[in-house]
Amino acid sequence: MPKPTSTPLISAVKLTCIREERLLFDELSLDIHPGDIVQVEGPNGSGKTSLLRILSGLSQPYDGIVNFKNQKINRCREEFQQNLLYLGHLAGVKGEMTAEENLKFNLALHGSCDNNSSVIDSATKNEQNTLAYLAKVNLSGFEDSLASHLSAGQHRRIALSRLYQSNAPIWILDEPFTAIDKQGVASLEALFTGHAQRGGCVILTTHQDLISINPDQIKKITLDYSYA
Amino acid sequence: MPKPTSTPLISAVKLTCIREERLLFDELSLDIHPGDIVQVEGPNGSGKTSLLRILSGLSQPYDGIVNFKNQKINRCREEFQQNLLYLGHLAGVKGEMTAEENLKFNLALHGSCDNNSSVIDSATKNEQNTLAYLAKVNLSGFEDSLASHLSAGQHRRIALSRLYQSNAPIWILDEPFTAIDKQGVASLEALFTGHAQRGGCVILTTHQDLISINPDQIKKITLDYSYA
Amino acid sequence: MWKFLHPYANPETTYHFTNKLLPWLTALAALFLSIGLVWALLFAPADYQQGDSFRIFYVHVPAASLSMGIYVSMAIAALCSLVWQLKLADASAAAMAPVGAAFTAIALITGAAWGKPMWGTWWIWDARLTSELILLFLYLGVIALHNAFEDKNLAGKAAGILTLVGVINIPIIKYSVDWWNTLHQGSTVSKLGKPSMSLDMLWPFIFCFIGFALLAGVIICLRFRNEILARNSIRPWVRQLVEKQLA
Amino acid sequence: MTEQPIDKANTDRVKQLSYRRAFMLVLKRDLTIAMRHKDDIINPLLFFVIIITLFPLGIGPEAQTLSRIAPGIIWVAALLATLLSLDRLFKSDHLDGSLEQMLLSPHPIFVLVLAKIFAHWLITGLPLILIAPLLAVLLHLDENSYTALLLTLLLGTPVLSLLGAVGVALTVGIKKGGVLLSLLVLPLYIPVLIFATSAIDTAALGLPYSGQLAIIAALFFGSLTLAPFAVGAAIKVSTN
Amino acid sequence: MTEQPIDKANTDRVKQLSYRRAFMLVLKRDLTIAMRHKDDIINPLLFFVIIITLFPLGIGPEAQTLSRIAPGIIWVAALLATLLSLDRLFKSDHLDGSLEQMLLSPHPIFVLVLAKIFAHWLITGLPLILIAPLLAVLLHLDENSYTALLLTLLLGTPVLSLLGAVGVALTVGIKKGGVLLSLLVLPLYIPVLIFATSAIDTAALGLPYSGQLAIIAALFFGSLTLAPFAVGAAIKVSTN
Ligand code: HEM
Ligand SMILES: Nc1ncnc2c1ncn2[C@@H]1O[C@H](COP(=O)(O)OP(=O)(O)OP(=O)(O)O)[C@@H](O)[C@H]1O
Ligand SMILES: Nc1ncnc2c1ncn2[C@@H]1O[C@H](COP(=O)(O)OP(=O)(O)OP(=O)(O)O)[C@@H](O)[C@H]1O
Ligand SMILES: [Mg+2]
Ligand SMILES: [Mg+2]
Repeated sequence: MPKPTSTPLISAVKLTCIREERLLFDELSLDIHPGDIVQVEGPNGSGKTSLLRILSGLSQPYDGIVNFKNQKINRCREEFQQNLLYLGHLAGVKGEMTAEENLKFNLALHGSCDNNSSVIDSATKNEQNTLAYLAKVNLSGFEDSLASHLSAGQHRRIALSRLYQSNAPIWILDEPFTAIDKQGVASLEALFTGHAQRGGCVILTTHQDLISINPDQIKKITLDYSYA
Repeated sequence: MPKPTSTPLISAVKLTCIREERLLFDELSLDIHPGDIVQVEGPNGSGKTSLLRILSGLSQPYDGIVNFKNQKINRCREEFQQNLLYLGHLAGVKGEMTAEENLKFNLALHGSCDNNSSVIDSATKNEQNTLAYLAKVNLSGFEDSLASHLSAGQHRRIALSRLYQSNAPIWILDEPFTAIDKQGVASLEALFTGHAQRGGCVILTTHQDLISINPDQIKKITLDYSYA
Repeated sequence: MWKFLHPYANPETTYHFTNKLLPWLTALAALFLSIGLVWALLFAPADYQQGDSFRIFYVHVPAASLSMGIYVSMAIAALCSLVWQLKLADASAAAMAPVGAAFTAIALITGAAWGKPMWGTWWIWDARLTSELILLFLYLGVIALHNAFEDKNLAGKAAGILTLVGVINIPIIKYSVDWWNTLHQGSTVSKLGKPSMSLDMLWPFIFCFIGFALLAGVIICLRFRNEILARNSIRPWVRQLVEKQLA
Repeated sequence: MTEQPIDKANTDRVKQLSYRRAFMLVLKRDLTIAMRHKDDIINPLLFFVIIITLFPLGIGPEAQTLSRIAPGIIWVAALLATLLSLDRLFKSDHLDGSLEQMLLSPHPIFVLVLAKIFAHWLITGLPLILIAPLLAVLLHLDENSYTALLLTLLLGTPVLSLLGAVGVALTVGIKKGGVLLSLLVLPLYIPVLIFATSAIDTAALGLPYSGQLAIIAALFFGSLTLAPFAVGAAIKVSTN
Repeated sequence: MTEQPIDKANTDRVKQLSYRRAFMLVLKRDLTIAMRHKDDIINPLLFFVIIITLFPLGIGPEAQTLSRIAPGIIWVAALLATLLSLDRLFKSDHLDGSLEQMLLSPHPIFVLVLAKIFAHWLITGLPLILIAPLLAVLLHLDENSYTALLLTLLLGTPVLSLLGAVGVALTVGIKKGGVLLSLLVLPLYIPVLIFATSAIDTAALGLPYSGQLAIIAALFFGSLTLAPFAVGAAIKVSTN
């Protein structure tokens, strides 16, 4: 149930991004409210990744401001990061650890908590949950495989499994479907819809069309910097 | 004009692949003729990459033989490699070199030759060609950018530009569309059709559907090892 | 209290300010240096022990002091840029590094040249000499880091962090002669109130010193302007400036 | 359902995950990875041993010369062994995106960084200290100097890890930062080297060396408090 | 249109692309990359300089001791500088898939590998030789030894690059092979070290050192003929 009049979760004010003397976008402003699914579109090199990294605070824009609930993200970094889940081109999965260890670390690093919002403290419960999340991304049976011994898609699935437990309202996902098979894509899309319904927002880039999400629900931002 | 009765370019005889005690495929035999477009399908972790690496001679199968024109590839490695173009999950593009330098090196390493099959010797002509190939993958204007300063898709485009000049009949491509925008995917598909018509063969994996290629023309190999 | 600095946080204002400053600075530097060097090299008395080779002193000591002084200024600039996000402070630190490295090299070379007649060897592993050499390495590291990043803003921040971490070497260089018994001269010039040097040697030295400091200022100022332009090449005012130059 | 329940949960959770837990979490992870590759522990050690054995080969076997230069060699070797193991600290985390994720985690980056540095010291510094006495025998180190050697190593190797971390953090975003790293880090290591070897030499003469030791301790506490912040800032720059 | 024209073209082309051209191609590429990062050339050099300055700091300033151990220090430093620059050889090519592509190219791998090794020597070995005399002055090396130092470096550093390449090729597939590499390579370097320093020491006494020089030359030619093949084989294993 998106509420257009609510405070925007993220708003960008007059963002300008310059890379190697190429102006990627100029004075880009946008408001992202709870319930939004925003797809950033544009051809290769149009600045989608750059925009997403700026929104998540990983890079600084050449000019402009990013706000989290009307506050500059530089001012409330900690709070912002508690509310943010960013997955980039790189998966952030360690090849030397098993799938399960990777997931466990990720959950703990970003603070894991189950759905009825009580904090999990008991290790055993945590364990069960980890396995459940791995099952959700179809990695049951691979818990104890080193991540470097997994296929390209399985490797990314470890990172994606964080989506299934996350309570952060803001999801920023840079090409989350890379190397994921069709069935995987479908369940991710379902997940996004659910997240939006629960009052979160999803900002993503992808070169594939979103199939099972209602097109009316998707806000598109097109970066039309045309190369050459 | 595929000729089903010609000698197969690549044939695999009873390939078996075992990874970490999981049987990925067993006694897989296939013949790939000039004019074939073969799509290897299967969910994440089903062994597509493993199969492609075995076919290209980069890994050894647990059991079975790969033939190039009815000769074991281990026996005629040099000739086989002259006829092969393999692009894997990794792009093989050096971040420290510019797009143009990368392409030039790739062309020269694999022996560049223009379409009327006369060897190019003059450096100037080579130069022009390089720019032309970069233009084909929409990288004009980025010739002098370091590859590490390109976007994910542009980075892969450098590797893919080799397809536009290659005379190798066998193309083995592992998820060539990763990070490529829609327009790029369309022109790659056109390229595959053209290559097949000129008597080459394409073996590829992708989780997206091939849109503009006639479905009758695509041979599908499905690896159905289902996980867990 | 810092309000008066505010306009200079704007690159354009600062650029025009350096424009006005440069001619004065250059003139002063030329004046002091010519007086100081002529006095020092031609008229000041030769040392009773060391003879004319003592005249290296007038170059060596200013260079050595400036090598440290510039580093400290660089560190202060780095601190400002890291704490208050002053992009201009970054630019000034970037402008200073090579100049500081040059003075360090001069101090080393003149020191070595002086060492041959005085100590009979070009180089000894004396504490002060060594720490001056380390200072050179630090400068080179900062410069290398500046060059390693393509993005000038990032380069500035990275180099700034390194500069601050390296500050620890400065007291070591400064006080090494006091802490260790070394061959190198202890404080002669700066003993407060009562310099252990005759006045007809001290005065030319002071002129040389100020002259070299101003020279450093001029070079840094020139480099600073270039840094500002390079970092703002997209801004309209830089474009206009270039067009004016071309026209 | 609005965003309320989600927010509430977040703030609760974070209060519970104290600094200490974040620290232990990262420490455990890094140690697990090191254990997985046992080489990570054995190799710096063997490298240390090999360098030390190279010198008698290059210089000749006379006991007197060797014992004269033993403190210098051991310390230079410790320094180089640490240097070579430094890129383990952040490089691979940067390449696979984990570093980015740590930056985005709700924990202050200096805690995570401190845990990584501590893990690094446990993996490389500690084993060096344990094997040093043996190598000292091989180099005929003066008998009075053993305590001094151990004490300087105990206080000095953490400094090497801490300062080294600053260097790695600065160069981690740069392709082939490997040798640039040495250029940045070695000048920072030199004070440790000078005071440590001077302490050992002084001990060999039977004189008190608490002055040098105090300086190394000062370096240790100074870098312990400052380095994590410098590293945090440097990582933010490198992943920009 | 069948596959015929394509095939024909391939065989023609390959005949023309002789070994020499493949060699020059790879050489030029590697030098371009090094030039792009001028650091690649400057840094091993600075590293060499820094190591050499570390020793007087660790050991003390006495000219006599220093001149006694100068050959050993210079050679150990050359060895370590080479070692640290080794991972440039194949690591990044492996990580980004270039190595795979080289294996799949129609040229014999040993030619490509030889070109890479030669480029590595030009980038790291040669500058060391050029700066060595200066450092020898700093260490008060005996004046008789300068020629011997230069000759041993000239013959010895290529051996370091060649043998080092074997080590890198073997470890390139292993994550964090850095320190393992040193383990594999340093023992191979020891003969060079021993004969080189012995040659310089002998020269300092004014005696002829052609015997040691001949041995180093033999090591050079031996590794020049064998190493490229070993490296080729090792790379095939590593990329499997
Ligand atoms: C490469 C060799 C040398 C280096 C790196 C070096 C370095 C330095 C440094 C860093 C200073 C400190 C400047 C200051 O405190 O502001 C200095 C001062 C000085 N040096 Fe040298 N020096 C070298 C050789 C020499 C030699 C051979 C002599 C003469 C025997 C000499 C005489 C002096 C004197 C008289 C001072 C002024 C001391 C004072 O008043 O504080 N130096 N040098
Ligand atoms: N280096 C390796 N060592 C051991 N096992 C591996 C290795 N690489 C892959 N595997 C295993 O082999 C199986 C198949 O992997 P492969 O990469 O061939 O899958 P894929 O079909 O290409 O999947 P994707 O669509 O995700 O790319 C996986 O289950 C994986 O666990
Ligand atoms: N590290 C960098 N340094 C300099 N320029 C860069 C860097 N990364 C990207 N760029 C430039 O910024 C532009 C936008 O890159 P970005 O990665 O944001 O594109 P993208 O829209 O994500 O493309 P893709 O669909 O290929 O992922 C590109 O033209 C690229 O050349
Ligand atoms: Mg992108
Ligand atoms: Mg795959």
